[in-house]
Amino acid sequence: MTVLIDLILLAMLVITAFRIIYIKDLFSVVMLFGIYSFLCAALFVTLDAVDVAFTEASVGAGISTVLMLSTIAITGRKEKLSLHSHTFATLIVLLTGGALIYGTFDMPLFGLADNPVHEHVAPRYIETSPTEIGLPNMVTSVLASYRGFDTFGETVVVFAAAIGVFSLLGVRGKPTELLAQEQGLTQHKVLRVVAKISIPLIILFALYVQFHGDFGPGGGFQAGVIAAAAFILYALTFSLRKAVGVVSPRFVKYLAPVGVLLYASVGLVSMLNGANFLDYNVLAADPVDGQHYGIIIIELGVGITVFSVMLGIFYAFAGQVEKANVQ
Amino acid sequence: MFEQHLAVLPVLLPLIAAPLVVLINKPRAAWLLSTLFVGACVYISFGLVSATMDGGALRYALGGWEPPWGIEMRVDSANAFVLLTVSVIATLVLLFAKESIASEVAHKQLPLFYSAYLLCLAGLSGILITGDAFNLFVFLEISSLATYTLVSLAADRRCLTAAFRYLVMGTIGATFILIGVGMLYMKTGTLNMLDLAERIQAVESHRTINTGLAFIMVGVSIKLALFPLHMWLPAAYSFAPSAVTAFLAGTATKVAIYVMLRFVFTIFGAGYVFEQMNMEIIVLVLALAGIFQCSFVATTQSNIKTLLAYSSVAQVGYIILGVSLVSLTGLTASLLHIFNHALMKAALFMAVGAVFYRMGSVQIIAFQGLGRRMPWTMSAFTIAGLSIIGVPLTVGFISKWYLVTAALEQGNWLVAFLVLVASLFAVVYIGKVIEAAYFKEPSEDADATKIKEVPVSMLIPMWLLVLANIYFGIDTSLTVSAATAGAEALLNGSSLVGGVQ
Amino acid sequence: MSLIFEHFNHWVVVILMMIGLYIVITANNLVKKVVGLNIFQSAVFLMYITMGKVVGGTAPILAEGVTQYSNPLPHVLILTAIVVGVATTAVGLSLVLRIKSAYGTIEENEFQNKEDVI
Amino acid sequence: MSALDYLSAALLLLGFIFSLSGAIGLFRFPDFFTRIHASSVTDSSGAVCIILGLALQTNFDLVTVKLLFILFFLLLTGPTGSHALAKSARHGGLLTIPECQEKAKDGVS
Repeated sequence: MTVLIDLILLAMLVITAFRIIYIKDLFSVVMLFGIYSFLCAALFVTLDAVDVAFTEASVGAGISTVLMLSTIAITGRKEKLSLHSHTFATLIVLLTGGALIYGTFDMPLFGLADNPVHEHVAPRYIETSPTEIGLPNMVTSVLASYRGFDTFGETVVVFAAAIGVFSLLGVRGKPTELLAQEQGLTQHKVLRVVAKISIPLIILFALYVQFHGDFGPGGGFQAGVIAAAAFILYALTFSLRKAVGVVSPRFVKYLAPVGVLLYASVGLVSMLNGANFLDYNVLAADPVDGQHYGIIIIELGVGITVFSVMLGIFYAFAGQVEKANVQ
Repeated sequence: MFEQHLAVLPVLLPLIAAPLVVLINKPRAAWLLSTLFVGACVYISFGLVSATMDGGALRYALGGWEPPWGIEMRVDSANAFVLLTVSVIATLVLLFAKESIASEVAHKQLPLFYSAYLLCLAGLSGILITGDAFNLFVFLEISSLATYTLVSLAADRRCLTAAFRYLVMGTIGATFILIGVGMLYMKTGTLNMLDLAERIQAVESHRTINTGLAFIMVGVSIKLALFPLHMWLPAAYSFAPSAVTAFLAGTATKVAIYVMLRFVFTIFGAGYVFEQMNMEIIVLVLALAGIFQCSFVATTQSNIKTLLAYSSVAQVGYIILGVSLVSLTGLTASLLHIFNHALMKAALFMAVGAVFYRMGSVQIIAFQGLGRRMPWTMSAFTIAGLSIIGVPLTVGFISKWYLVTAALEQGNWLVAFLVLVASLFAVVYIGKVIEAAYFKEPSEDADATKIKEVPVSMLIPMWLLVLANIYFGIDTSLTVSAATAGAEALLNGSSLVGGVQ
Repeated sequence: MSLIFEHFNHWVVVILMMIGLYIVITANNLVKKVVGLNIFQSAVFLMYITMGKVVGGTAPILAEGVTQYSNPLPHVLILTAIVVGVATTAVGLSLVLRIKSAYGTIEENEFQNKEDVI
Repeated sequence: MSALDYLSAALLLLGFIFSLSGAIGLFRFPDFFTRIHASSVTDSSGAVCIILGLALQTNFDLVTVKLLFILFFLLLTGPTGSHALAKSARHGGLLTIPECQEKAKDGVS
């Protein structure tokens, strides 16, 4: 049964992706991309990757789509005729695809429990992480402890993106400097009422995801994106000016490095206690407790950075849209 | 305590400094803090080089989890040597950048610039010292994102399209590497490099591994700008701020070359890549084609930054040529040239940056008559240029000497001959600039009274590099022994498993 | 027949990758190029998650009465990779916005003419 | 199968029919307003049926509560979304089919 769902989802993915090649209307392209991301997320669920599905849904279908929409709001929604040599592209694609297909014939078959992937490193995570780390969600254990340095790198990547976007588009100024023009969907009474009801719920959900990530799917990254989404919704329905009044871009800019530093400081405390960087065992008398403290703090660091960076990037893009509208 | 963490500090220091710089948000303080941290990295790299000189390796398990379950940092004489190169160049460029960047980037953006610079350095160091294939991808992306930002900060609008092209190519390259690593992981179940190396030997059917190798090689080749995948590089180098170009030319492609060496020699094994797959022929041909094509294009350029950028692609060809000879001498020549080329290209780009600082242009017309007006800058350019050509008593000569020796060792007269012929192109394109600087009258519209020598803070790092060019061209004991140790470490990848300190 | 089913996921992943790559190469519009990059990357994510699946296993969250879990390691890697992807997208799109304001167009064939030949 | 199972199956089937008819309506109806009508009404009712059907399959524990939360959220956002969409279309100057015909007639006469 799951195989059938799998096949249908895969077929839909291919159709969606294939359609994107030929559509020249960028709005449709972006919408189809959002659908593509959601399909990916659904597929990840059927493949047991709930954490990944969660992230893909909030990032691919959420943040990426919003950013793309704000971009085409400025750049226009039509792609003009392409003049590129399609034979060249086809040649490259066929060559690369051929190499990949050649590689697949030797690949371990789908879903067998004795594939090499499941044998060498992974069993330790599955068997001993619940006792070593003390968390039921193995993904969180691996993410935050065994491969905590990767996650530190990931947080830094997000921070690097913020540096890039801020330096390219600028951090938005203070609210008083903003254009007086009242934006937002003032006409949409229903939308505003519903947004008012749901925004607190979304923030509450973000906090749940943040602190419940040790036990179920979720964690700092997803929570940060969801919390940012609540403020983005606020900005969209009640005007950017009001949102900027609640969380100012300057604050966001200074919050982003704080999360990275929080993460790093956990590692530095481990170092001071004589252990290696990011070794949480030494954070408390009992190693399992230490792991737990460490993971909660670093997840908080991730959450803070992701929240502030996503919101900051949105402000930067929305500021550009506003500027374009005035001109 | 300090000793214990030696292997992780080169990544950690810039990673911690980058957010601090944003928090401080004052250009001068940001510069000071960056310089302090990067300088500390140089000190640590020296420590790492001396600690690994005897052929051993330092390993550092992050989070206290022993590999392959956790991520490890792993420093041997090969990456310690490249790490030293990178951190030295980073420090000198940072000294140079203080004046140079302030004139090219808006004052408000300076803290962001320094932060991106530190992130880039952290990413590059991370790529060098990590012992985990996926962690390498993460650091690759940190450095790439920071690089796109750095390139796009220039005032010239063309830097934007250059950065975008770089972003598209770079992302495709990184994703190719991700595909390759995924295929290796699929067949072996591990991500740790040493562990991978061991377990790849045990894999019986090779198709997936072959495909993984192909994807990793193509992905890395994009990153290191191997001909014909180099098209992003000239644009990015030409339009980035001067200091950024000097930094990238000295470090980014070098680190990518190291990644290729690490994958080829440590993970796949030279025997597999070169004997079973016969990669050395493809690589040799591409390297030679790149040397000739790009050297030729360089001679036709009138924008000196573009000229030097094409020259960089050609020099990458020399390095890859050394690798394709698959011998100890060839590999030593490659590692030597990684170091030596970083010295000369950083010096050249700094000199061009200095010219841009005064003249506001890097077209060849702007160089006319500068020999008298900016004597220090132009003499620095001349010496570093001679080094590129490979004149004796400079480091360029040493690299070429080892490269030709390696080719002759294998009786490969043709390659040795071609290397020497290609040097003639360098004579042409460097000579063009020198001729303009010393033997032509300044163009009339240039206001002669305004042109004077650049501030001392820009000259010092430039001349330190130039002096290093001469010093290491005369006294080669230090660099050659470090490069030989590195080459040995790479060639005997398996023996290092036991050589852990 | 079984070969087709066992490798079906891999082949679809290859097709998706190639569609993404094709869009990146042929798209004239820079936003569409970014979309293509995203499709390409998502396909790679799918490849990793596919190899982590164990038929009959469940999500790697400890539960009573479950003995077979899917492999958590690819999930962790892809979580990181997704974040890297969105970071690249954000920087790429801001570059697109700046290109629009500097050149007045984001169609590749239009602005390349104005650019100095590199 | 218990009575609850039958009930759940019936609800799931009903939900399926609603969703399918919505999808067909999306394709068959002539203009934007009729299409959004088809998709939004059936979407909400289909979601209610499916989630209730699923809730009956659980052991009435935390999962049920979570499902009900999802239902609440869907009921909140789904209709609001369609409403906002339709309203924006109206503000943007999109006309219904009768209005179009009338306009065309005015134009002729």
